[in-house]
Amino acid sequence: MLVKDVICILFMLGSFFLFTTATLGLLRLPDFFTRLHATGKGDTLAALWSLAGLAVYHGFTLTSAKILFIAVFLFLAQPTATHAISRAAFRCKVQPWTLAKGGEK
Amino acid sequence: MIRDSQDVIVKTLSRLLVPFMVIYALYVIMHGHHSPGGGFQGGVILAAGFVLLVVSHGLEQTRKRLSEKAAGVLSSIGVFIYAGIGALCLILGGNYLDYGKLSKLLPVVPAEARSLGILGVEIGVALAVMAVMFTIFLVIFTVGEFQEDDRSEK
Amino acid sequence: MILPLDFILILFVFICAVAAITIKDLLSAVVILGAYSFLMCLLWTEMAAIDVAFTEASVSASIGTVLMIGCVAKTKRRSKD
Amino acid sequence: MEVTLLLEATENAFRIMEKARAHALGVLDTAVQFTGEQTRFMEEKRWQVLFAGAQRRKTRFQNFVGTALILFAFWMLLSGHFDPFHLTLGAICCIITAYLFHDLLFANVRVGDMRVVALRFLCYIPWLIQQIVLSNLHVASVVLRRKMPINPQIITFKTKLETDISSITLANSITLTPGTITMDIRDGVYYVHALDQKVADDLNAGEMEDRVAHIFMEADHLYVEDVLDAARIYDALRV
Amino acid sequence: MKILSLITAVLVGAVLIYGTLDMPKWGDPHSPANTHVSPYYLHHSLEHTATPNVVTSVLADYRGYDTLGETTVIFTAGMACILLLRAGRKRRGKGDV
Amino acid sequence: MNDFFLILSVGMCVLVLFCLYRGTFGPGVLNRAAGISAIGTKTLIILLLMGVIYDRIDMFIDISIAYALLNFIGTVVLAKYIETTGEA
Repeated sequence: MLVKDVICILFMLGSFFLFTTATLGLLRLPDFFTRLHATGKGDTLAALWSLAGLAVYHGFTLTSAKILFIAVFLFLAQPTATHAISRAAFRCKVQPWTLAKGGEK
Repeated sequence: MIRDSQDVIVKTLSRLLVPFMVIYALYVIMHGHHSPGGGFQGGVILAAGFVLLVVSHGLEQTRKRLSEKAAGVLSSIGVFIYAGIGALCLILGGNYLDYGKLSKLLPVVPAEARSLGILGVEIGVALAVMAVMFTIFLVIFTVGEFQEDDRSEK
Repeated sequence: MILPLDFILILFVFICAVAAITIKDLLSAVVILGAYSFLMCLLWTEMAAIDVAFTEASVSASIGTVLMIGCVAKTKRRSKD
Repeated sequence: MEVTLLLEATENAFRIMEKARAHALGVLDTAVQFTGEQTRFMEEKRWQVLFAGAQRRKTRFQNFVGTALILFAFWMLLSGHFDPFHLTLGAICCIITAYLFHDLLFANVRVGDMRVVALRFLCYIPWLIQQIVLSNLHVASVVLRRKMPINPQIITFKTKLETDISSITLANSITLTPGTITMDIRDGVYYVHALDQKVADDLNAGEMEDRVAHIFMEADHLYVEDVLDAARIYDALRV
Repeated sequence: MKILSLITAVLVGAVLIYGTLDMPKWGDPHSPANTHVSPYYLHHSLEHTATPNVVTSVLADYRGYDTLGETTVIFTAGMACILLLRAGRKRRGKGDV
Repeated sequence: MNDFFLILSVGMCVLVLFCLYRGTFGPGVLNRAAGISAIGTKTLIILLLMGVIYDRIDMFIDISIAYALLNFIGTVVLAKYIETTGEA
């Protein structure tokens, strides 16, 4: 068992945990905007961690540089997609769930 | 949909992302020999870059780079490149699309000539696919827009 | 070929296909078709057909969805049956 | 290396042109001493117009070269084949792409020292990643509780950032960090959806905004060196 | 009507699945597709075309006619789209746009 | 190590199932789009994991870059359509 394998396994397990919580949030949270909180953040960081783990596992080559570029693109694109769709919902006057109106979806 | 987006974030992000998307598409086209990909996939990604430009920056900004007329001409040129390479092989004394005969024109061995012929064909396919996809997108999204313009004029 | 992934992905593709044809809202059907194409791409990759997977990815992730949204925009949003 | 060489070359050419202009103006000065003020003014005007055109062409050329070099670096990273054939293909592709999109990558960039901006941005990233990790743990802890302690609300605040690149950096950072999503930007007013009361209070302190302003050198009029100082002075100014 | 179409779809699907039972197994080295032309292409592709990716060499070189036809089909589809969808605009008297 | 990646990708597929629930049954288009974008990210990671399992990650990485670049177009176009028509 090499050191890089251990690092890779740790990164992967962490990212899997984050993916699980993001999915749980997607299922459990009450309305659309709060669900976006779960997916928009959790998936981005989880993807970053798994990409880092794979880059460590693969070693220092051009391919791992490409993997890091995927991470850069994800970090640019994922928040923008989240923002675009939440803005569409906001402009369409989708009512956000609040504690006062609790219970109704 | 053809008008430019009012959103600063989407606009800026697509401004930063479109050149990389286009260079990636060109990479996919040119490196069909060594990695997955080729003319069709690269052409589609190229068209996607232009679509993103239309959606974020509007039709006017895109027309400066690739107008509808140019897209129509490019789609014909793509098919022409493909068929023209085949016909060139026919003229040089081989069968249709037998790229090995291109080595009479180029200073390489026949195997290399076939590789180059494949590259030329891929470029033709990519141009045709890109232009056709972009044209279909524009045609679908402008059909209703012009009707609205008519109504507003009356 | 990885057998467990194969069965799981086929199940998902089946779910997506059934959902896409039974749903009333056509825009939602287009969105679900996007998920169908993702899973289809995974299926191709899993069978080691990389070029086909690449075609599926590039076509359906960008142009396919956009053109279908355009068709929904130019026709009606709700399906009758 | 090549970047600096090319930029230096354009700079040199520009300086030579400027010298020539000064020389010509001196010659003109002696020549029109006898012909009155009016013609001299006209000549000056024409030179200025010519000069502005040259300036625009110079910036366009610099944008073209910068875009082409960045794209070529990206191409080398993607390609992995360093034989002359593939490098030539890459150069051709980069020139075509840079010709098509030369005004996209560098639009609305403030004239400033790019190296300092890049360095500060690199220093900003670890802080951002730390914040993102905290945010994810926060969301995870919210989701894993049996009764989720959420109190969603929409808060608005006005920003002092001017260029669009800095405002999107702020917006994306807000989207990525604890419990907040940027929903809309209208005329510099941010509409932010917050998951929790505490998170909303944190956002109103405005530390992130100061950091972003510090990166893109938009807090220069505050005359501060340190980020924390900037935060304090900005708070003092706001109240 | 819905029931009828469902029954038709299920019947056709059942027939198709029955048809696939007779096919060779996935990746079977003794199936006809894997014994005649495939080994030839796999062995000689690199020396014939100097292209490491066999898929590309098969698509664009050995089966070049197919790809030419494919490109022509796409081109024709684009032209058909332009002709069909642009026709409505001219009728409304805005031919100069 | 291969077994670990295999188990991880199967687990990721199970997560895809939960996202698919939100994608198919979620009320309204917006919830569906959120679920589908979550599926997109997971797909990207599963692709890379499969690349490691088949030991040809240099081949599979191109598809992943394509997804990272293109995944965003569909969401942006959908958002713009919803915004222009005004019905969620």
